[in-house]
Amino acid sequence: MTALQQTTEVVDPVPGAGAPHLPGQPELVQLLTPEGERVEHPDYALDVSDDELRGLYRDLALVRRWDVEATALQRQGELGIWASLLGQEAAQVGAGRALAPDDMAFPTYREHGVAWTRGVDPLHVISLFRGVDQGGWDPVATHFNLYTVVIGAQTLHATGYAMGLQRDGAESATLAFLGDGATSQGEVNEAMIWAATFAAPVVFFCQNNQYAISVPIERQSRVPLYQRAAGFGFPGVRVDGNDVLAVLAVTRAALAAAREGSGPTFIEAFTYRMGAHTTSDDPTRYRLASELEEWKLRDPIARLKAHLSRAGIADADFFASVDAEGDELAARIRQGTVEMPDPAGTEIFDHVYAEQTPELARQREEFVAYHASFEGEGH
Amino acid sequence: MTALQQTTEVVDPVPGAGAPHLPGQPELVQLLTPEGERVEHPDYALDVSDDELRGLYRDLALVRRWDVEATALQRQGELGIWASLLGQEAAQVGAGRALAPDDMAFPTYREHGVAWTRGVDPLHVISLFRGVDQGGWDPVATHFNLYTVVIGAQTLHATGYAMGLQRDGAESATLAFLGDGATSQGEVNEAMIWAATFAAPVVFFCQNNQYAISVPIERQSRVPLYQRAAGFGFPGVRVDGNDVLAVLAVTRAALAAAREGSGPTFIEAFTYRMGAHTTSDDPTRYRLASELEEWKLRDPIARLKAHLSRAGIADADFFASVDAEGDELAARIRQGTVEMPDPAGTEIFDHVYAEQTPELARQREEFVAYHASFEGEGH
Amino acid sequence: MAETLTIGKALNLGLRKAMEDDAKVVLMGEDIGKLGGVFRITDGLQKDFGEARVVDTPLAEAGILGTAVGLAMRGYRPVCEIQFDGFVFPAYNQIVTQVAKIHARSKGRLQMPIVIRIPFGGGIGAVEHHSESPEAYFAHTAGLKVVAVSTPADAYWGIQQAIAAPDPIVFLEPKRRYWEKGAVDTDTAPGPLFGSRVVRGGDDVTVLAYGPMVKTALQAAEAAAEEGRSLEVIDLRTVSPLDLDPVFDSVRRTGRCVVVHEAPVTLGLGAEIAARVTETCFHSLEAPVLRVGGYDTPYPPSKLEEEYLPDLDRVLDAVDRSLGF
Amino acid sequence: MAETLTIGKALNLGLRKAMEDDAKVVLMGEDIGKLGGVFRITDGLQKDFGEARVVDTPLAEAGILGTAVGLAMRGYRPVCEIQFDGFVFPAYNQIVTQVAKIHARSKGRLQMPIVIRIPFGGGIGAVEHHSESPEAYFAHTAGLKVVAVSTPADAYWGIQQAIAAPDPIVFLEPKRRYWEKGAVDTDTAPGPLFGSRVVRGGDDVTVLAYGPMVKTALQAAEAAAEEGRSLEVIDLRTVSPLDLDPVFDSVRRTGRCVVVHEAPVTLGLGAEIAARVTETCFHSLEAPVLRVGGYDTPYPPSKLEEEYLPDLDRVLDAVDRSLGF
Ligand SMILES: Cc1ncc(C[n+]2csc(CCOP(=O)(O)OP(=O)(O)O)c2C)c(N)n1
Ligand SMILES: Cc1ncc(C[n+]2csc(CCOP(=O)(O)OP(=O)(O)O)c2C)c(N)n1
Ligand SMILES: [Mg+2]
Ligand SMILES: [Mg+2]
Repeated sequence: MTALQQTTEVVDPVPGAGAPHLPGQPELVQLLTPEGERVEHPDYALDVSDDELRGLYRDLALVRRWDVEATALQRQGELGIWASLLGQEAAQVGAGRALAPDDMAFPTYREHGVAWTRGVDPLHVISLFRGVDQGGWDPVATHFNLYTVVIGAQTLHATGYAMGLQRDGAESATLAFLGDGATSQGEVNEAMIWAATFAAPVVFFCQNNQYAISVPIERQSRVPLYQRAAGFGFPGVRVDGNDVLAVLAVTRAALAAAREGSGPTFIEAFTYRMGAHTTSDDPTRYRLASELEEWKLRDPIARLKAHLSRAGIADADFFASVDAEGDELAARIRQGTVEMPDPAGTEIFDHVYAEQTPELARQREEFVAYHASFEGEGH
Repeated sequence: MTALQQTTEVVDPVPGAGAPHLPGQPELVQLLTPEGERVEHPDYALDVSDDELRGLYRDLALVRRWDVEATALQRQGELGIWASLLGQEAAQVGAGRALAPDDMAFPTYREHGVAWTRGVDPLHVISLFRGVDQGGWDPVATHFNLYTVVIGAQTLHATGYAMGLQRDGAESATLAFLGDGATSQGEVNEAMIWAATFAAPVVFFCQNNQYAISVPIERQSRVPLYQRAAGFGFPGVRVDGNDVLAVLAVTRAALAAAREGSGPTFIEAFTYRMGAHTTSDDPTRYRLASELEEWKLRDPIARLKAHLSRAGIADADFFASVDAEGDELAARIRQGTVEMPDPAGTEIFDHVYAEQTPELARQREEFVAYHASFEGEGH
Repeated sequence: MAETLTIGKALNLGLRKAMEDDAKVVLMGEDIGKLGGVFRITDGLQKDFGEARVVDTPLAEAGILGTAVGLAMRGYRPVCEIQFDGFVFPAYNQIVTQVAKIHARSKGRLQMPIVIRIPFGGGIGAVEHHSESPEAYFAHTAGLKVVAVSTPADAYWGIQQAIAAPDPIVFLEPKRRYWEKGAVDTDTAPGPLFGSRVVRGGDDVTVLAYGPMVKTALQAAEAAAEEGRSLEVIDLRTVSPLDLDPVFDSVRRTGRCVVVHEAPVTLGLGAEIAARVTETCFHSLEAPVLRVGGYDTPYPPSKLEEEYLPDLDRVLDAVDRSLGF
Repeated sequence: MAETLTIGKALNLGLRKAMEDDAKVVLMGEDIGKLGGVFRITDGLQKDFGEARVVDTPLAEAGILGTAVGLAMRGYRPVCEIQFDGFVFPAYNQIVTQVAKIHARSKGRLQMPIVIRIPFGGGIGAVEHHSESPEAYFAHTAGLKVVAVSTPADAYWGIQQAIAAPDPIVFLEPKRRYWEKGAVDTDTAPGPLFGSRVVRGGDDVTVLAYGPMVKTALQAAEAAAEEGRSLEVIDLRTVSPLDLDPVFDSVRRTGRCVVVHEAPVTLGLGAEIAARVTETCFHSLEAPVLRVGGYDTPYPPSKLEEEYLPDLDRVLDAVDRSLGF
């Protein structure tokens, strides 16, 4: 079964009762049950308008639509690879929507949902996976850093940027994304140590999607990940990562604390990677179908949909309009992808340095001359 | 004031009342007060004979004597540098004496006291600081690894060795030494993650001597270091590092737990570097004399001496005999140092590989021929 | 026995053989267990040898190499898989300051029989950090040895030879050639691990390559032959130590030499080889040693990798320039 | 104004000037605050500029470089001190995969004006890891620039030029020459950062060096002169990019070239220079470019460093060999 097929199954059904709660997790912050029921949490009140709720639904649905389209494009040979966020939409949209405009986000390679909330054009993300560039968006204008593929490296960048915010007296914070696997990297732990030492306004947002490619979370930690933070001297909290409201509330609170000078927070968004690690991966080698089935019942989009329907916040027309918007988005992504021009060969040389070196200028010239020598030869 | 002068002041006085306890540290394990009074701890009973107590005193005194002599040798130009353990004798001897013969210790560059307990010849440590070799002892025979100068790297070696012990079904453990500064290194945190994940029989023994060269502990952690371990899912304990009995008891317990398969423990031995970081350092630039004065009152050797005297376990003859032994040791170290032959130049080439490469063999030949060409020239 | 195997499968079988032969061999890496590695090189090994010998590690390369050091001290022979070339750098400190130096530090009392397997090089259409050629970093590091295989037979035998060797070895696997097939004689090794090999005789220009570029060099030789030019192709096989005696012999005959690798030219292996060949064959050279390699830039996005990577045409271009001197 | 300064003091004053000129300059490193660094290069700066601009960091080199990246993204100009050459490797991943690549990754939208100060080289009688010459690792890394100063004037001006430059620069300080004095004109820079310089004219052999070896090369030239041999000495000053035009000019005249550095010869800078000089000056060369460097071994214990390090005699020996061709 492809990720694409899984998706269609997952989005639609309104989850019944019987959707299992996450076992034995009293510490898990939840504001929306898997059945779509709104619950309160003593520490995390969330004031959210109906408009905002519909907006969150729209985000989730469009991001998934984008993801499905990208997976399809990869299957058809238009992308080299795609890292699907299937199942993690709520964690990403919740976190992204918690950001203030001047906050700066530092994604991994899977935060398409956060990119969406920062106004990054999906085609600028697609271009990376198509091999056209390393990400086509402007990280300064969007306040959304380029993707970082080396696991964990960006957590230090987020911490350093936060130290810059402190020096500027800016009332902003940074949001560093990382995976469960990333928590084992030395650099990630250093980032937490630095953040604690300097009380830097950075929030570490860890999507624990239960796997680092094939390796289950148990191999990275024998205690819940959110507990790591206490060892470094700052708060850690575990939130239901498939509950967009809880994620929004918890991330907002952590960012607010950071901006106020209370230092870092570690958020563990407990979620599940419903698709493969990337389109190159084959999850049947390392996990049981039953596990996926169980998690489908906690689907983040179905959950919000159920809530909106039951609470009368959105009706069939609304859902249909979002679907239609999704189709348009998908069409735009598809067309934009297949029409995306290849980069010029000279791009190889043009951005290595801010001040070009004579040697590289020479190599560029040779390159141009060499390729010109083939012209008319049918090469 | 040189480290040497400090020493003589510190060893002798029997600490009176008024020696300040460490402030606000209910969690600190102590079996001997700074005044030399034996106290009990609910979790750490220690069964120790009078013979053993005298033996520990002898260890502490001789190790300090060695250290003082090495500092003097450095001042006289016989050593390139010396990293003094002044003030940390109890932490090191207590930890070293907790090891079983087959346990393996992984020191930093300051664990001369542990080296002593492993039967390493002081001259084999001295040779490193003289620039003759990188440590002259046999790490396999002594079960004491060579010094590791790159901060923290050895903690991973200790963890890997412990994983080897597991595979061998050996009932042994490893003891990884590290400093307070080292806790900030990514590799050290990785070592703790690996140890936790694999329940490896390794004990992390951190001598928190309050400084990483000039940088105070507050820059490395805003909470007590022993709390770090809980974040990784294993126990952490803070012990009075100037109390050799407490260190012995706590380390023994942790090693026993490791051997029994309970996995790692992190021990923070709370102590103080009474000398300079090394003979190249000038601590007056970064810390107040008053701080040192306060810590002198917690001197680890004076403390045990007071206990032995008051409890009638050792008399003046005993102390005199240890002093005499110390003088002999110092004389042997001095003579051995000044008479230590320089290494042969060809040593440069002879141990790079187990299987020599043709290129390096060629370089060696050239080297020999080149130096031979000067012979008789007075070079 | 002669079998036809891909390089990937030959590595898999070679690892299996090494594990059967020596119970101290332990494989470590990310996703090497149930998944069998992202390239399936360790496929089936955890199932047959268990989790203690095929270890899915935490996601931490320094941890992989650092614990391998400890295991080696305890008498094990760790074989570490780095998932992609670009992810070896978190382990760099352990490799350069520990793995490479412990034998010398201990005056030979501690051996470090560690193999660091790295699928290296480009050409697979991957994203950033998945296509690099870091061999020069390791070849410049005393205490390490570095080999690069180019055929299934060398893969099968080379991995076994590397595991059996007493020194730490960076074992480079040409990832874009994993699926290429060739004959493997499983009874007899094709030669020692640290030896280069003339893989095609010729008289006009000596072309040197290793790993994925050997095939490219052979293709160039084929094409050149059609134009009446005779290239001698040498598969270096060992990157450190270099085995240049066959190269010197060849260059003394041809008077011309071209070195090909994917790594950036500046301070790539071609630099060292050019320096040594020139020093040794100075009076035989009719042209300077020319280098064909990656440009001095980060590895580009995959749509540009064909332009970046040396190919048949760029090798022939260098051959022309050499002959033009 | 002309002053006589040590290299160490010149660096200290240069840093101070840079901090005065640009409030975005932030120094980061271990023990650089109250202690002023183990070599006192940052002496007094924390006192005058405060803890926010002279940051005593946690003991974590990856952290230093990784947070520097973030600070640079926020518009700061971090100047990172690595305490000793041998301790740069924990930061290697950040340097090679991030610092060096972010400008290209972002197509120039993100600049990385980071200076990585490293006291490098041997000769101070230190223990392991305190005497290394890691420059080739960085010079092989596209996206970085690498300079090595050899005089107080270059130290004073070079550090300011490096801080003002938009690209990441590994700034190598010849630690054993920190205490050597020279004249510094604090009004006029002695030249651009990325330029080599003929420091002694000569006709017989061209000798190239950088950092601590410049003095050694000059001593050799002095000694050679007494025997009637005229060496031209060029201080390369910039290791990446190399500025070889003056070298080519010189070698075309002398026909002979010797490169000197402390780093191991194999894949050291000498390899690249030999390759380029040979390629460019092939028909002028009367001898192969010869290299004098450290042996291909770990840096030895200090009692052996005199034997390990290139000195006047080894340079002269290479000059003799060059002239013997
Ligand atoms: C330093 C490094 N090592 C290895 C890899 C290869 N790799 C890519 S993704 C991945 C797993 C990441 O797991 P996790 O942090 O949980 O994030 P997720 O993919 O689940 O979102 C690995 C090992 C890498 N990108 N970087
Ligand atoms: C990776 C690395 N960085 C820097 C250094 C330089 N250095 C040597 S000792 C030291 C401080 C170590 O402090 P700590 O871990 O507390 O141990 P202590 O010296 O106090 O025993 C530093 C920074 C080093 N040896 N290794
Ligand atoms: Mg994950
Ligand atoms: Mg300390």
